Amino acid sequence: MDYVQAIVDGLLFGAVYALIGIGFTLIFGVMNKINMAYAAASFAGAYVSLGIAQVVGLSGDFGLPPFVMFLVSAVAGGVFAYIVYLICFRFTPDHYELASLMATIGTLLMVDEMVVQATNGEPQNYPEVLQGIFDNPMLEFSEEFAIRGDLLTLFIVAVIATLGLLWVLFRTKLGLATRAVAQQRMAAQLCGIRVDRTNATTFVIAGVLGGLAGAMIGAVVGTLLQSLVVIPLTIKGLIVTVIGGLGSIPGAIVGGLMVGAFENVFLAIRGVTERDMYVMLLLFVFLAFRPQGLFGRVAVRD
Amino acid sequence: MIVKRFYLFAGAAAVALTGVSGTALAQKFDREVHIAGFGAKSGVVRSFGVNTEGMMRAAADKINAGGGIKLGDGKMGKVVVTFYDDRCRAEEGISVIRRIASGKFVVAVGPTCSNVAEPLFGILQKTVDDKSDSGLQFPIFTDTAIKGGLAKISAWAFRNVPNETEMYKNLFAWVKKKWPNLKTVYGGVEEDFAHSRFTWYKVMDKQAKAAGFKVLGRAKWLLADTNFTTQVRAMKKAKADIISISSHPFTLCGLLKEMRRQRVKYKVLIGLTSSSSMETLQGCARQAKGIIIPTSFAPVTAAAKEASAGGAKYKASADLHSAAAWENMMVLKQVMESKGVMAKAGTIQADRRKIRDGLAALKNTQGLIGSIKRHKSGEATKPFVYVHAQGKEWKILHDPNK
Amino acid sequence: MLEIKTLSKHFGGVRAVDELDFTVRQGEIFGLIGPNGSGKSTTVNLVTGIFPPTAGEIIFDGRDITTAQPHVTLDAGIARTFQNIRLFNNMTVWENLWVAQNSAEDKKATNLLSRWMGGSRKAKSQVEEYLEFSALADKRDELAGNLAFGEQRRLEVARALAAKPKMVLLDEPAAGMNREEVRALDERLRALKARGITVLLVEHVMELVMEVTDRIAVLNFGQKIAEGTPSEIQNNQAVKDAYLGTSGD
Amino acid sequence: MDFYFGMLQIVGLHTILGLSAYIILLTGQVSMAQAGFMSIGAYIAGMLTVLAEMHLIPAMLIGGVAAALVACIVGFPALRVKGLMLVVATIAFGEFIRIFWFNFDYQISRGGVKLGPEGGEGFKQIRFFPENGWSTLDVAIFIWVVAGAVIAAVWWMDRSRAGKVLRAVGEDDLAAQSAGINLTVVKVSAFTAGGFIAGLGGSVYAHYTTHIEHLNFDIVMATFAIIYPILGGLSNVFGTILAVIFVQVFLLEVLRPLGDLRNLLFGAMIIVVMNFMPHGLFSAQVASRIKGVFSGRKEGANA
Repeated sequence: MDYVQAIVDGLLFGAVYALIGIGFTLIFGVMNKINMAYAAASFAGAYVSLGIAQVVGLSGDFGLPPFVMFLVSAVAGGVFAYIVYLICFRFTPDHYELASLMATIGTLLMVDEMVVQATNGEPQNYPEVLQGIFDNPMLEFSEEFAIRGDLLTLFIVAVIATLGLLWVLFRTKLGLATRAVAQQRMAAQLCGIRVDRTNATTFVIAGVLGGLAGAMIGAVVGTLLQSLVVIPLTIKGLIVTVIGGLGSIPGAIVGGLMVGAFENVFLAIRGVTERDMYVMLLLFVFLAFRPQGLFGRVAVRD
Repeated sequence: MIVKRFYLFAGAAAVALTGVSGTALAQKFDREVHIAGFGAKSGVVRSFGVNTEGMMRAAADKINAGGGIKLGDGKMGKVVVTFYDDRCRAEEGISVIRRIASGKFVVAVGPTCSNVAEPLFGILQKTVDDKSDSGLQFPIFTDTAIKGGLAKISAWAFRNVPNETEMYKNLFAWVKKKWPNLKTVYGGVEEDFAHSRFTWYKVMDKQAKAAGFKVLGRAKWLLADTNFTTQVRAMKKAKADIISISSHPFTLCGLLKEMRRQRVKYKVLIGLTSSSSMETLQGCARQAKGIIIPTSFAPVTAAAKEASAGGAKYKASADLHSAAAWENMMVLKQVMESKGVMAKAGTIQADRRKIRDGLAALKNTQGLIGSIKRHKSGEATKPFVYVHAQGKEWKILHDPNK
Repeated sequence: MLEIKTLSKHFGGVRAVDELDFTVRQGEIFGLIGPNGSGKSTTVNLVTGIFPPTAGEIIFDGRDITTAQPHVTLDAGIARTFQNIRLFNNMTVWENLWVAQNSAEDKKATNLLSRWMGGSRKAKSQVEEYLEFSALADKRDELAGNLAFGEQRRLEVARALAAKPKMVLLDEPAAGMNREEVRALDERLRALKARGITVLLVEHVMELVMEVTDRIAVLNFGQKIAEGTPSEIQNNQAVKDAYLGTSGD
Repeated sequence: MDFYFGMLQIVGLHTILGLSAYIILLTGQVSMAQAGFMSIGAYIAGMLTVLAEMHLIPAMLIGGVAAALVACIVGFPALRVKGLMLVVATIAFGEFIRIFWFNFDYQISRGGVKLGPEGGEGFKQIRFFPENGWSTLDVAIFIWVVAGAVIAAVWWMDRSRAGKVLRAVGEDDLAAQSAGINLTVVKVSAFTAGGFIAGLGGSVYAHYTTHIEHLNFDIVMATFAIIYPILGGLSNVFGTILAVIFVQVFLLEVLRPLGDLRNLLFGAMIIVVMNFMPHGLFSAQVASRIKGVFSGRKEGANA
């Protein structure tokens, strides 16, 4: 029963990794590049929503209703993502992927330091709005088995957000253009699709998702602490992306949940100090035996 | 083109630099006594550096307002504080201390991180007058880096940090006496931070056992963890009377929240000295209610209140770490005056030696909440009180000295 | 010299090359033609080991190189050029040739250390000869990326030569060239033949193919539809249909 | 004066670190595992001088070789993944090594004092330099002898055919392979050489700081390793050295009085350089121009 509990806890928390992984994979799918600043910018979105909440809702326990906070965070996430696109991708050379990689690392460091400056590096309380949905923060099924209500909510919202994303990608014209650019950049260009604009849109979509994720993580954890959390989350997000298959959204989701469950089981078995070592090993197993990941395409000819 | 751009950039920086260092000498003082502070003013633990710097400046203001430091030749010296950022990285800390040692500074107060202090003390000369040891000869008087036993690394290193072994020894004995029917302890430790890890394994665990408690186990997590479900589940199963947590406020709050969610029952909750800060109360006042922490600072005396108010002017909050910076400045004034520091350009190495010897010779110093005993090793035993979280503030629970 | 036996390559459901057979004889210039997407470049990539075939065999000089990696096929004596020129653009012309001296013969002539350091003096002097051959002697210190298009094509052929191949595979060397440049290419191809190097020429420019090749194989949809001398091919109905696009239906 | 010698030491150490990434970058691979390789050298050399009481120089060489061996093993799977996948794989590998040291406990007791690495608390008292009476200047000279040797070796390698082979692979690995270059040998060699240099650097680093712990070798250190050669441009070793001087001396030390703003500047600078000079401050074009000035030749029409 212990391990079942560990797996379920891990799966639920894995939704966080999945959300971050989707952001990486979306951008990778369209631009074939990594945006290392993704998680940082997403959390910055959550900080903006917190800042607004602190200014607007001075009295009591934050005056803003939860969905407004999430909305603000999502919008801010989108704006930040667009800025990241401008400073790291729009004007760096297309064929030289190192340039945008380094620029996003620079952005990651800078965003991090900006948040440190704004908050003195101290953790900021984020209203635990998701907990309010359930009377009891834990859904206890038995003495042995219980689920965190807010994590379950996060999980459900993550699933809904992902379905929404898939709908955008597969049922709208915008999504069509995005997929066209992802698959055949040149051909898409010839069909009159403006690649720059599509890229920017993808960034904004990923950023909106990231802002939402940042706010939800804040709400679940109860605190925002950029400089400690973002780099580990970025690493996990990248691992999830690779395990799921670069560019594959279902892959990022399954990969995220899988990594979440896997690490929690190893936490239970081997303890926290070794936990991440096994996550890395899982990645190496994938790289060795299935480098294209769970749902990745096999390399096709150019 | 590129070269030209580079010159422009360098030129701008040079201008910025000269602007920073050119401070005018006030009329009534004859010379300046330069004291360096250093610590993390960027990165995760920026608040440490901000608080230490503020308290040092406030203390310098107080000293200067009282006429400054009386130098060896009867002239008066003005205390000038310069603070350097080391980002809590060992390498940068070493550069900073080398920079300070090559400058006009007679002594340094810092660093704020134990993981910087350890390598830093390592590059100092181990024993005085050991010609074969080429380590740096520069006195450091640490205020914040608290991990146990560091000052014995070098004879040039002194610390005015609470002795956690004493504190927890005392605390566990007191708990045993006060609630004699409590038998068991469950620990919690943030594994990857030098201080919290040391304090669990080398202090809390040992002292709890020494006081006659049975340690049932410990929950472990990392500084960047946000999910504690599995750890808390094990903690709940153990059903310990006392839960003793060695971690910083960031994860302390996460853990306490999870404990509340899972309705972990306990009789007494004990925390790490560093958690007796405002961050804990801001983060999780409700969940932390009643947590008992020994601390070497609380605004209980007039002197302590004055220091708090002084620091507030520089946006620094006085806590058990930064209050020590204030105390250090006062101790340094006393040492410099008694040893007759000259603060002239040519006497700098001699001044440093005088300060080191002065610090080493001290048996007792006056702290903000009582008398501090100084040890040969360079460590101190500071008076402490037990505080517990009540609503939005820390209240004194018990004063072991009374 | 080069025997292709029932060679197939499938990409997912696409049969890029489908049970292909042909043989290139020693010393000849063999043309491989076909409409766009007929599998010519895939064939070159299979022969040079860029990817392994789905089925079939490739025998070169009596040696089975079906699954050999590119550097092994080069070791066996096959060098190549690329359809979209792939030079080392940030290296000079001379350096481009210097790094390409990886023939089995060169490897044998010097020990590992001196090969990594710079190769033998003789090998270096041969670089000069390839420069002469490709009329690039005066550009030797130019970065390859800064060369004109025609020069880059010539440099690619020179780089192939630097590996002392028994056979070169030229993937559309005349693409984008004007009439005059094509004529110069024609001459250089004959010069290659004169040196005893077998040539497999994949080409679109019919003039050149018909002029210079000894024999030709024609591909369509990954299959060979004809093989023969230039004049035979010119009169082949299936080839005409393929090029006019009638056989596809 | 000590301060300047200390600066020299830091610049030397980071130059070694930067060059270890430089060699691997030449083959077009981005290794974010350099901090990990460095930690192997650091821990092993530290254990040899502290626990086995060996002299630093053999300890350093052994540390370098150990790091090279591990790097060589990493090099093989690294062949299977390219480009950005390799970035992720090497980040993961670097973290793996770091977490290994986090869990690594091996202490012996000597004269009542426990020595050796102690898991999360790190490895303290690596005091070879002060115990043997080396002054700051001596240490600076020693570091620069090592750094100088590394610079000379990499510079010489860069000019030799080996350097061109690495560059050929970096520019177009398919073309390089088709020109007869064995990618496995070249890429794995580059990783091994990079690992050896990082291991050397780490060995000296451990003795420089006297106390190491797993957090010293985190992703920030790994980022530094690749930032130097990329900022400096990959045209030759001097770009990397210039970048180290720029970052360590100017950005970190000269600007230290700016305090908290430095790190903002650091991030901003990377972004600016990557936008305006994506091939580094000292790119192939600039390098060939400078070369032209020195050899008195006129610039080529296209240069």
